[in-house]
Amino acid sequence: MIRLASLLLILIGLYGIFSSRNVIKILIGVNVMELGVNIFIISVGFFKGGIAPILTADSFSSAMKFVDPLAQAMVLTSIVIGLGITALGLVFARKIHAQYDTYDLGAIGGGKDD
Amino acid sequence: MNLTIILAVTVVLAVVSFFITRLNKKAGGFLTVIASLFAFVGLFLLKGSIGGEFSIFYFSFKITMVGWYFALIMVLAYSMTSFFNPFWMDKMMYPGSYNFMYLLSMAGTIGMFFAKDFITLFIFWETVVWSSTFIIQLGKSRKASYVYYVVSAIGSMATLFAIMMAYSVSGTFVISEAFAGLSGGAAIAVFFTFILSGLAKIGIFPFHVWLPAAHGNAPHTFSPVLSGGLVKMGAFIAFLSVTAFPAYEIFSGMFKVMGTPFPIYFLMALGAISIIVGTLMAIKQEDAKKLLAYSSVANGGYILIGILMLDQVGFAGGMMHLVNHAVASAAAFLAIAAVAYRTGTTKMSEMGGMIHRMPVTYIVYLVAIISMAGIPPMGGFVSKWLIFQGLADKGMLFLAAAAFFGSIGSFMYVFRPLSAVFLGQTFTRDLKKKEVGFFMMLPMLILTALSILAGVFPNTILRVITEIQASVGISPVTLAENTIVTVNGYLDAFRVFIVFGFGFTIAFVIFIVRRKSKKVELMDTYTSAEFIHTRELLHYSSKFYAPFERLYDKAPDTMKLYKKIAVKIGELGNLTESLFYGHKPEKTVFWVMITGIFVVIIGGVV
Amino acid sequence: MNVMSFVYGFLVLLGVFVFQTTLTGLNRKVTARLQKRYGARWYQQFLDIFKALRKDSTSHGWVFDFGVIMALGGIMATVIFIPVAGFEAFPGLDNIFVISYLLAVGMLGMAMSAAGSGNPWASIGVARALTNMLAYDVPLMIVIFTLIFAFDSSSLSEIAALQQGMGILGWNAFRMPLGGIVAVIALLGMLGKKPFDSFIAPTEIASGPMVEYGGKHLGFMFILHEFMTFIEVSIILSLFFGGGATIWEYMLKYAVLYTFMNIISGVMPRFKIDQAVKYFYRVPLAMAIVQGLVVIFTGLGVTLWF
Amino acid sequence: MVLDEKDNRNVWEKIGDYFSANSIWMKWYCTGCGAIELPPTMTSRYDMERLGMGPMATPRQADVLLITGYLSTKTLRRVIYSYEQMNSPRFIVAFGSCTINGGIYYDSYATIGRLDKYLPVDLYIAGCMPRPEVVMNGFNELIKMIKKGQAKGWKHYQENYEWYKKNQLDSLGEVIIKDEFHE
Amino acid sequence: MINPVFMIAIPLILAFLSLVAARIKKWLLLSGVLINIAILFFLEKGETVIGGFKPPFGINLILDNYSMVGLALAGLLLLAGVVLSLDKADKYSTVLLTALAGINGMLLTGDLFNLFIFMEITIISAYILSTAGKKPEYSFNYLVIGSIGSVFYLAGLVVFYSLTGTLNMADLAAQNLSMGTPELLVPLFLIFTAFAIEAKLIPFGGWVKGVYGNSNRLTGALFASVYASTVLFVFGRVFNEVFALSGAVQTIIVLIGVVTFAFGEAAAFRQVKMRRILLYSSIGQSGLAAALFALGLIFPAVLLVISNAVSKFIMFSITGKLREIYKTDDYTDLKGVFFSNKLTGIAFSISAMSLIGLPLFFGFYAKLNALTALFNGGNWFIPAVILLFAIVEGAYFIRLLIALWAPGKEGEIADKSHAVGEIRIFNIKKSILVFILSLVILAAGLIPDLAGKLISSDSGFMGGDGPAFTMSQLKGGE
Repeated sequence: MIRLASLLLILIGLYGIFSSRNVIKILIGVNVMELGVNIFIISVGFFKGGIAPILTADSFSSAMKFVDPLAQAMVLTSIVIGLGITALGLVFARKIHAQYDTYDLGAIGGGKDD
Repeated sequence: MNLTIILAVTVVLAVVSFFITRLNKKAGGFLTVIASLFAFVGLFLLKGSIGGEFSIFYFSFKITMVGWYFALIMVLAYSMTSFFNPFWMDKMMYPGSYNFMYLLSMAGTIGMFFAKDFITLFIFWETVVWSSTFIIQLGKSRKASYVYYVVSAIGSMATLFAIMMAYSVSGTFVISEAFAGLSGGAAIAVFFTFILSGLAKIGIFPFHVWLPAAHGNAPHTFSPVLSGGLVKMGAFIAFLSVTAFPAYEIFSGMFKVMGTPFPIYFLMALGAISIIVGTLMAIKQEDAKKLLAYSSVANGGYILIGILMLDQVGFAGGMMHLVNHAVASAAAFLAIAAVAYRTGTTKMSEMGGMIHRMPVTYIVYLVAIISMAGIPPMGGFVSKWLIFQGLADKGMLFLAAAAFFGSIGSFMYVFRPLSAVFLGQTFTRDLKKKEVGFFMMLPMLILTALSILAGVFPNTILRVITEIQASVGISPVTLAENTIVTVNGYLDAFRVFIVFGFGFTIAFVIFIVRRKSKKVELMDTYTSAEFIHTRELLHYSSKFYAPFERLYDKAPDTMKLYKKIAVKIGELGNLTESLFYGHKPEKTVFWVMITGIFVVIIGGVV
Repeated sequence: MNVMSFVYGFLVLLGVFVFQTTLTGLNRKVTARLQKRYGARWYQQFLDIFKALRKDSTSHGWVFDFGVIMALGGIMATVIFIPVAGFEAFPGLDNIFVISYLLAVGMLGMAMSAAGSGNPWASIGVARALTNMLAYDVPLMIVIFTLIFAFDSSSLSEIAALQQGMGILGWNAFRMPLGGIVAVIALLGMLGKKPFDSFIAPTEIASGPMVEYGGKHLGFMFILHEFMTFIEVSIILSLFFGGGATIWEYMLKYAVLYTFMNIISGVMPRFKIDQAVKYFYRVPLAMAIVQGLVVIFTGLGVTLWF
Repeated sequence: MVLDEKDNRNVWEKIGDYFSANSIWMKWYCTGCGAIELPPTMTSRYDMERLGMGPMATPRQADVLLITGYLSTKTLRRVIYSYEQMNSPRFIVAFGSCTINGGIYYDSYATIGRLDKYLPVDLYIAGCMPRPEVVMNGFNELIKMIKKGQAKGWKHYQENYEWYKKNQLDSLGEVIIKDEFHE
Repeated sequence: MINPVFMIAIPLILAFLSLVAARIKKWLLLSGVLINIAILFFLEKGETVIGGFKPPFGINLILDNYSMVGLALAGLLLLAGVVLSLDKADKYSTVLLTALAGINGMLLTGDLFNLFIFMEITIISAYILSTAGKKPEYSFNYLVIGSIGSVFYLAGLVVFYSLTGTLNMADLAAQNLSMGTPELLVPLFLIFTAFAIEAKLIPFGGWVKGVYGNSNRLTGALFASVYASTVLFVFGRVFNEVFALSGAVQTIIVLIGVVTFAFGEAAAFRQVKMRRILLYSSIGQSGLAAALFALGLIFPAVLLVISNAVSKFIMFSITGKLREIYKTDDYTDLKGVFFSNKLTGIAFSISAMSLIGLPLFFGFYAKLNALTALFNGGNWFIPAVILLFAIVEGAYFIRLLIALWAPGKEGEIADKSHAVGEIRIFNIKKSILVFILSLVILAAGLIPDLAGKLISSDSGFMGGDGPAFTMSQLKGGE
């Protein structure tokens, strides 16, 4: 279920990028995709009834109930990278706006190579 | 003499000449003369070591009779033309690199003919191609150089494909063994792709487009090499494709036309077409060099037909035509170059009556065209005679018809520059022009002498060819002392020459005993009593064969085919650009999704 | 090859000149009779030639002279190679290709000299003559090629000899009728007779290549024309009409063939040069190819029909 | 211009004159109506080829320059030009009264009244127009003259070249060309 | 022996330093790339474990022959690029140093997730470098497409992780997953998409035109040489060592590579702007290299990547500089520009001819190896396509060279009076540097066997075949 949701999110994100020409909206689409994939990663590591993978005395016995810590680590990294990319994307969006006075990629019209 | 030394010296001198030219242009030009003459002499002395095998670096060489024969022709063209180099240095944009490329391409041709394996051959071949491409661009047209490269590339890429394909079967690149074990469809594919570079280089239809462009627009000092020399590289490939690739044996089970397997006959038919196309196009050219270029197309057809026959007579004719055409064509191009040196143009409508200013050049050109048109007593006659005999022997009617057409048509086109450039009225501009200097005259005279010698004593050359024929395992052409014997008759070129001399003497005696004629000025001609004072107006040179040209002026241009292909490739490029590239991510997303769906479907199917 | 060969060669030249010039003179009479005229004297052609040789001449530079000499020399050499009733001054050199290409030396010399005169009409005439040559030679050469293939020989005398002794039906003209017709039509073109004489159109281009010739140059041209006629008619005669077993038979056949050509020519109008090319590349070329294919693939005509 | 002079030709010249007399090739210079009489002379009724006569395309090939019709200052220049292109021995036959004295245009400023001031005329054929019979008769006379070596206008022209040239120049003036083809 | 981790650590440290000490960042950059080269040859071969966890649990760096070649190529070209365009590189010191760390990491790492991180570092640096083109919409486009790639990569990665429980390359390879199965097709495709986007394969590399087409002499050269070759190297490792391709998926990837080659060359054919010619040529070349990698022909592919990287570096540098001087890169406006810049011109020509695959240059050896290897594999269709489009490639490059060397009207001989300007493209030192780089191509082409040996130490990469073709085999005549 959660995997389907994540897949849906990825597809929504893709659709957002595909259908929108507004820079900000496209960025949102990218973010939605990232969200989707992050959820997907989590869903791989997670199973019902799993506990946090922290080594404590009472959890030692039920090691099998840990959720996968690696997936969470990956998600953390992925979120950070996603943040970086979003930030950079916003910078580019600002630049586009500064240069063309619009956020609409369609209005820029491709811009001739100099 | 050692081939290593020849190659090393020419390559080193090539580099040296590059730097010397930067110091002194003329000196660099003279260095090419020295280097190419050295190579010529060296190659001539190399005859003793035929059969030897050795390697330099990773290149492996084998000195064969046929390689020696080809290389000698090639270097002859190079060395004779090099005499013109010093006088053209000032007109070159890059004299240094011209000299460098000139010698480098010469070294390339030498190496190519002696290659033992196909990779060596190919490396030298391509070296010649690119170095000559960079020479041609210095001439009158950049486009010509481009066309030259593209057509050459079509050929050489196809040949590389064939070499590789043969290698995958036989596991070796050695020329004599590489084609072993081919059969069926692979054999046909290899045969046609392999010979493609030969066809492209000889200028066989539909690859002939580069000859008029490149010959006509190359620097005047390189056109003779192109026509007299580089074109013959293609003949070498054609030779290999019937000997090293034993086409007659491999295709022996195939459908045959007049005893010749169909693939070979097909190529011969292409040769015949190029004879016709070359002749017709040559007739209507307005530029002397382009005209000669088309004549090379036609003569290439003869060479191809001759070599592909691989029999006793026709093959000998084809091989001998190599020499004759090389000598004649180089001489003709040099003569035109000499005229261009004085007048600065090669357009036939802008010249006239140069015979009165440059008589020696005229004689050179005259002998050259007599040989080219195949009229006795010059060399071209003997080789064409042999080819005709070979064709008649096999009964190849249509090829023969094309050959006759080309032969008689050649009278028409070779006469045009003779009439337009050398005969007729001298233009006012050219009245004070002088003959070229002795240094430039020398190579032209040598080539003229060779042309005549080849016609009077053809057996000197034919003896070499008999050895080649023996080496590829066909019965050599029968030679008596001065006579060439074929099934259908024999030819004694020496006696023909003597009788011709006899007739000429009688005519001369009659002429000389009659009263001396009054010499009048050239403008004093019959003009229906009209006074014409403009020399240029009294010279008939442009649209010489207008009534005849009209009959085929709507014929399609082969160049259009290439242009069309180029346009198609460009359209594919346009499509690529517009489909996949842009500044919006949506295109990529779209394609990613399409591909993804496609992959999922594939996955479902699998 | 010895001295006698040259003497014979010279005699052949002399004989051919006398014979052909007389025949030309007679044919002028024939043409005149066609036009209901009395016509010139039979020896008028000699008078014309010698008068021309007698006169002063003008020269337009050395190539003008040299070309004339080269033309006559080449043509004379060709005449020497022509086998007359099996007789050859230089045996074994009567190869068709040698003869037809040596003929070209003469033509080239003439063309060169004419163009060397500096007169544009001469150049136009030469251009037409060469075009004409391209027109008639291809069909003719195909037929000749067929003959060589059929008889395995390219020797004129051998091919002529092969046709003899079988009566009139042994002639190639009858064994290969299409080829024979082509040969006769091509002969008209070779001789420059009407309808294929546009290259010497006198009023249009002032007699074309001959425009600047006067005096001995013109005389040379006349002699050359006689020799050339002899060569051309002889080739066709030997190849298609069996040559001649004796010299008399040869001369008789020759005279008949030549006169026949002349009579055809006498009632013909003139083709423009492009019309001539079109004509030759339609009818005779097709006929020649059909003939060639028949001979090569069926062998009909190599032997007698019956 | 039949003059009774001693015949001092050698034997070769006599033979040559015999050939010349029996093979007369003409260049017709036709400016007036005279040319109309020549086709009948050529064709089957009179057939000039019997005598070895015939028209030729260019002056280089011709022996006789046949001038039919009147000459003006404009055409005379052409005639002289043509005559000088002919090869010796060469003869001039003036044909019809226009050529001889200007005919009905005798009083025009532009008509040449006396041709032999400018060129050596060997034979005049009078008449307006001379009929073919007269033409044939005249040429018979010319043949006889040539045979006897009496038609030597060309020699006269050579010997008195300056005189002729002076007359020509006086009448026609030197040509200074000035048109689009010349400076 | 130096621990390979310094290859990543040193540039990163220097990158941080360059933020702090902005005044000397130029020198930091220079020293960074120099140290990178210097320690390259003293690196410890084999596996290096990071952080004490043994693989497959921890992250490890692998320095084998293959990554060594990649490191050397990227490092040297980066050094050359920085030296050649120090004025421009100055501004991007931090970015470049980070990129260096990322590139080294990509080439060294033995873990797929780690690879993801390094790839992101590298790509983000590329995003930033692409802004040098002053066309933010293209940078943005690149960023979005790149992010899609990252997302796909991550998604695909996770599927594999869930299936095998490991992300270590060696460990994954040891699992012997059957790549032909439909279940794996989709995740494999997701990973492939990520690489394909970076490797500019059609139809994924939609960002290339804008980014390469607006690059300057620094960024163009780096994109086309350093970045492109790194991605291809990693592509080769991932799709040979980690996922051994076979069956339908291999066919698809090879097909995509070949189509990219053909379409790219065709698109380059109709261009008149030099940067566009070069960019489409780059697309074509990387398509070919990808196809070869996918077929498992690593050695020829590596040769191709190297030859392409060096050539493209030279050509992009010169083109970028030409654009700076003449404000255009339309070669029809730059006719005869090499007349007064012979040394640079020769370097450009040698690079172009090597790319076409003309003999005497290194590209020929690469092409020959590729063809031989393909034919040995019984494949004749791809060689045919390669050779067919090599004609097209030759056509546009030769046309370009002719225009740049020989100006003049049609119908008149080439004349310097038609040449554009007499401005020197590079000053003498830089010309010599470029020239020497091109001489490397020439020298490697003249003694290809030695060059090949230098690259692969006589054996292939990652257990693959060595050279399919050597010149010395001619002499032996085997």
